[in-house]
Amino acid sequence: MLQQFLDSLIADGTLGGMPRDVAYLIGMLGAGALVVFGFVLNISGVTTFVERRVWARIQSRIGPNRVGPQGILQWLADGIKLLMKEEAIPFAADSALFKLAPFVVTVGFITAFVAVPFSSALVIADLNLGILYITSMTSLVVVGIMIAGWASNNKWSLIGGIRAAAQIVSYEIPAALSIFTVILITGTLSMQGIIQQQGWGPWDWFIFHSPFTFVGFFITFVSLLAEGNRTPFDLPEAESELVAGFVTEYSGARYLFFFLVEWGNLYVISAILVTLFLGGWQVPMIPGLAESPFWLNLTQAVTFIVKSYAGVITMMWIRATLPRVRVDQLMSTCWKYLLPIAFVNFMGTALWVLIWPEGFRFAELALTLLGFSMVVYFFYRVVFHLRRSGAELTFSPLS
Amino acid sequence: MSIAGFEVEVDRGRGLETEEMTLNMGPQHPSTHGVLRFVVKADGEIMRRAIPDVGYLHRSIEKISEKVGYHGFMPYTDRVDYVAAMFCNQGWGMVTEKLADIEVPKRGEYCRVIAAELNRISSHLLSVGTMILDIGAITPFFHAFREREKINDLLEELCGARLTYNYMRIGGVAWDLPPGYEEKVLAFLSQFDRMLEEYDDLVTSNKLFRARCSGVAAISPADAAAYNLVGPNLRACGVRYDVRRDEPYSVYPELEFDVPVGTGSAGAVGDSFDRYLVRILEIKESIKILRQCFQQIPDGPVVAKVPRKLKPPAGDVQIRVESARGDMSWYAVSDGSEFPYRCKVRTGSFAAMGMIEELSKGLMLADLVTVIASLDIVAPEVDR
Amino acid sequence: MEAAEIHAALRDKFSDKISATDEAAKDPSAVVDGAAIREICAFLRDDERLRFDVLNNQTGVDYKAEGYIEVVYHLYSYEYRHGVVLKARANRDEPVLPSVEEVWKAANWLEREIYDLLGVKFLDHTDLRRLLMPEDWVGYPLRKDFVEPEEYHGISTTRESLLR
Amino acid sequence: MTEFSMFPVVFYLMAAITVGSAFGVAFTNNIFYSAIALMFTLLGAAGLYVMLAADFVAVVQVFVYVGGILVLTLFAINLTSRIGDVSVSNRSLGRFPSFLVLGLIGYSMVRAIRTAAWNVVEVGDPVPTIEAIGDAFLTQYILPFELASLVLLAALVGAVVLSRKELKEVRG
Repeated sequence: MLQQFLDSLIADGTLGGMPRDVAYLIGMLGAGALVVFGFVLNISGVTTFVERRVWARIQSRIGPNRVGPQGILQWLADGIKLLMKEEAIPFAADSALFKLAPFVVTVGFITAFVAVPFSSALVIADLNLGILYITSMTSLVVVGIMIAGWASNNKWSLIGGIRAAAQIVSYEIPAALSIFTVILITGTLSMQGIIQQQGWGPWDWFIFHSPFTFVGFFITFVSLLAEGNRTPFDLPEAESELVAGFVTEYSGARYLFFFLVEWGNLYVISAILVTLFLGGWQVPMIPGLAESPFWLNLTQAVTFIVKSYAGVITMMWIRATLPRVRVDQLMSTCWKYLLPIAFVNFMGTALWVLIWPEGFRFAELALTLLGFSMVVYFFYRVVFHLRRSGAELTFSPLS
Repeated sequence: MSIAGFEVEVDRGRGLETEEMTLNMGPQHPSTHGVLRFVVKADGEIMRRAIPDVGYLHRSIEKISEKVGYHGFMPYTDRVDYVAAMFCNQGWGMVTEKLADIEVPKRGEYCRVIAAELNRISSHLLSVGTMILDIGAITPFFHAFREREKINDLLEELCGARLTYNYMRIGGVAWDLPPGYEEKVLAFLSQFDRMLEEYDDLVTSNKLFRARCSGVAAISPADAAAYNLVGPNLRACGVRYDVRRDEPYSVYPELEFDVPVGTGSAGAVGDSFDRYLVRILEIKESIKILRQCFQQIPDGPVVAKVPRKLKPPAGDVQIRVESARGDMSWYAVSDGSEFPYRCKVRTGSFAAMGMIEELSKGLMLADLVTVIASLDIVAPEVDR
Repeated sequence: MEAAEIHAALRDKFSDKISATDEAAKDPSAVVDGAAIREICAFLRDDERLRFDVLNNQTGVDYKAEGYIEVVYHLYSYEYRHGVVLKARANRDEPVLPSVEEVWKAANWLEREIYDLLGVKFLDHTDLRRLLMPEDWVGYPLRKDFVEPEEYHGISTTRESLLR
Repeated sequence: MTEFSMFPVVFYLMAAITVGSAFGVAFTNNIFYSAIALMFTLLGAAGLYVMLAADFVAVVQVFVYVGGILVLTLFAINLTSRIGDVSVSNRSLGRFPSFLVLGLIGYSMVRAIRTAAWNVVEVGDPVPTIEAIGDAFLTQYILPFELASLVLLAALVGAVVLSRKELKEVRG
């Protein structure tokens, strides 16, 4: 699309005698900037706002509600405030690397966005290595974190960086193994290809494809939580132990970058999960929808974003509820439990695909039923607890 | 060296020399509960020891007592332990009354107990809430503080202050209970009872919370006695000792309550989880005490006639109060003048703080905050 | 056990080390020879009938007029639920007492505090440093003749009264 | 005016990044800087792979070398003693032997470049290579592939044996 547009510009001479490749380069950079500033950063920002409001409700507070209607612009205000702030670089820090670290982190995060699909057409680049590309690019984030931890010349930051490295390197293995179970089924690494092989109904999603993918979904979820440094695995920045871990010495815009990545990563994690296991942007084919590409893509994008944000909110909920694990518990969870289970899953899925290459309808329906009854039971328990305690859900200080 | 319950032999023969890292934790650290400082000698994530460095909040309260007179010292006692100021009030009141042979009217004693037990609940809520926060869960902290706010409202109605109450006087309390106070407190208690159960479900049965606390810094009863660990920390080690029951003062002999002790339900007896659980159980006992107080409280004056210029006869006395942080020991010397000759308060946190260096050996770095929080250390109480 | 009985038990064992006992006071106490305080404490802790397993409080009091610093030991027994008060006196000019740290670990910090605020030196204490005051502080604040220095590291210790 | 192509520009840029940061790895005094420079070397090499239409190799290069090996290297460096001081230096040892080795390798490489019969192919559009790689591994090259996995397994077991610590239960 972009290429055609640029070609047409060159053809009618608007760009003068600019060489074709240079025009492409400028066009790509422009489009990239548009995507980054118009979309990626906004997703991070909005996610911070959503998190604060969701937390506030969970903790019977109100949350930010002053900037814009219902405080919806709070994230912009925060961002502008942080950009305006003076940046303090510690005298003893290694200033070159200290300045470099946030950008390494941000590059790792933004380049991962390239392969995240939003609808059948809305994807920056449908790489045929999609999922592998995303996992490899997010691994740049940890390098940035380690640089930040070391360059701050602060022992708390250093410990934070070391913890981040140990944690992410360990959890990458079960995460990758569980992702590969899905790839065994699809036979493609492309994000769009994976989604296309699922259907709109839950029984066509890969989470309910076989018992192994059902377990694999939870392993992926836990491992990606750990890779994204989210509670209960937020050890690298554990504010009650390590002050703020690797971001202790950062301030102003560089601090902002770290947190953009942190919250943006929430979305990337959800998007990966939704793509792999939860049917991606698949929508039911209502007659007439397929004829209009605009409406089709819109419904698909809305479906995808709603599903992803359901994941994001689940992660916020977890963060608001659970305490943090200790380092030894973190490692034993990964190596003693997740990794062996992930291996069994991998082998099991391989066998399953060998026996039923087209999927086994009965198992899919039964697992769907199981999944739904789990959700229903969960909500039943929540309501039961609320009834029993007669909890006051809101706190009115004036009463 | 021991890691997570396993004895680990580190092979040092093949040149795997490790170096101790010295970490400076505090004075401004998010989880040191006030201005505390630890010098942590760590081997990676494992602590060799954590050396406490206190004194950042030393306000010479004992020296001040020698200058301001018996009545005048009462507001200063609030600052000894601002989380549970009622007990410091009560301690100073009791030690002076013992020095000067003052009898507190019955209603005054009941008012004291009501205020003190309300304060104990709020202090335990703060302790438990911050402990959970330090371990990493955020929401239970807000829930605990929401209930604490309600107690603060009640205490504000009682004495006009939310933190430094200055409610008690030598010979009784400053004001009688305001009208309708009983209904308000009982309404709060019946609501709080149910909420407490809810928080209990949320935290006590939380697997991650248990895993973080079980077996961390378990203390034996003998060690607890040698280090003079007091209050909930002592009871968590399995020693059934409560000053309110065993060295009764005020109207506690007329009240019925249990003394909960740690049972090692999550691992070892006397570990961090037991210390947490004992506090939760004590909140329930305090609720019981409060309900009984409102049934038994007699009419009458709330404060005895005490001369404005109090000159107790020369002599020295010691009294002990079961504060929220345990046996608070007040020692006062009078020389017959209107100023105390010497006053000394030995607080619960002081004793607990002295033990941390010993407890910290071989723990993980993350466990240090668990230990500080579970021992319920309030920095100003250490330094006074 | 009552105070009189405890004092009697003490007299049986250390007849020459107990200089005075006071059973009539509000808190009965025994004044003991400072040099023997550690043996007396060890006896009180280990004796079958006494079992004082807790050092509840340890306080220093500066009696300037009498010329000594008195260190008061409040002992308690969780087993028998009884207590005793010991008082050991040290010469005010150069106060020295044996440490009871090896009897009760709690004495470590209590003695550091007394050393810090009153200047009593405890022999055989494992870590006798100032506890509350800065390490380079001069003088012992809780002594009755302590005069606050005009300034500390260039920081004035007096300020103008706002109530004028 | 001839059509200006970005292709050589990008190639030389990537090559410059790769070689320049490789010099950085070798010549900086600070071991942490060396590791960071290594990251750029690896990324530059990944870029070169992309230009050779070897997308799978490029992504795996980033995934394994940057995400795994470099992170472990940094991890090890962070655990080195006295890394807290920012001014850590790695001294150069044995310059003479290294120059000797450099000379030998340099000579043989220049010789190889000059004598090799270069098989020049037209640059085409990049095509997905992953399926071809998968097929090749499981058909034509199955024996070397399995041998390599055996070697890796042996290395894994060896690492476990080397780093094993004796565990004894403290509490009953």
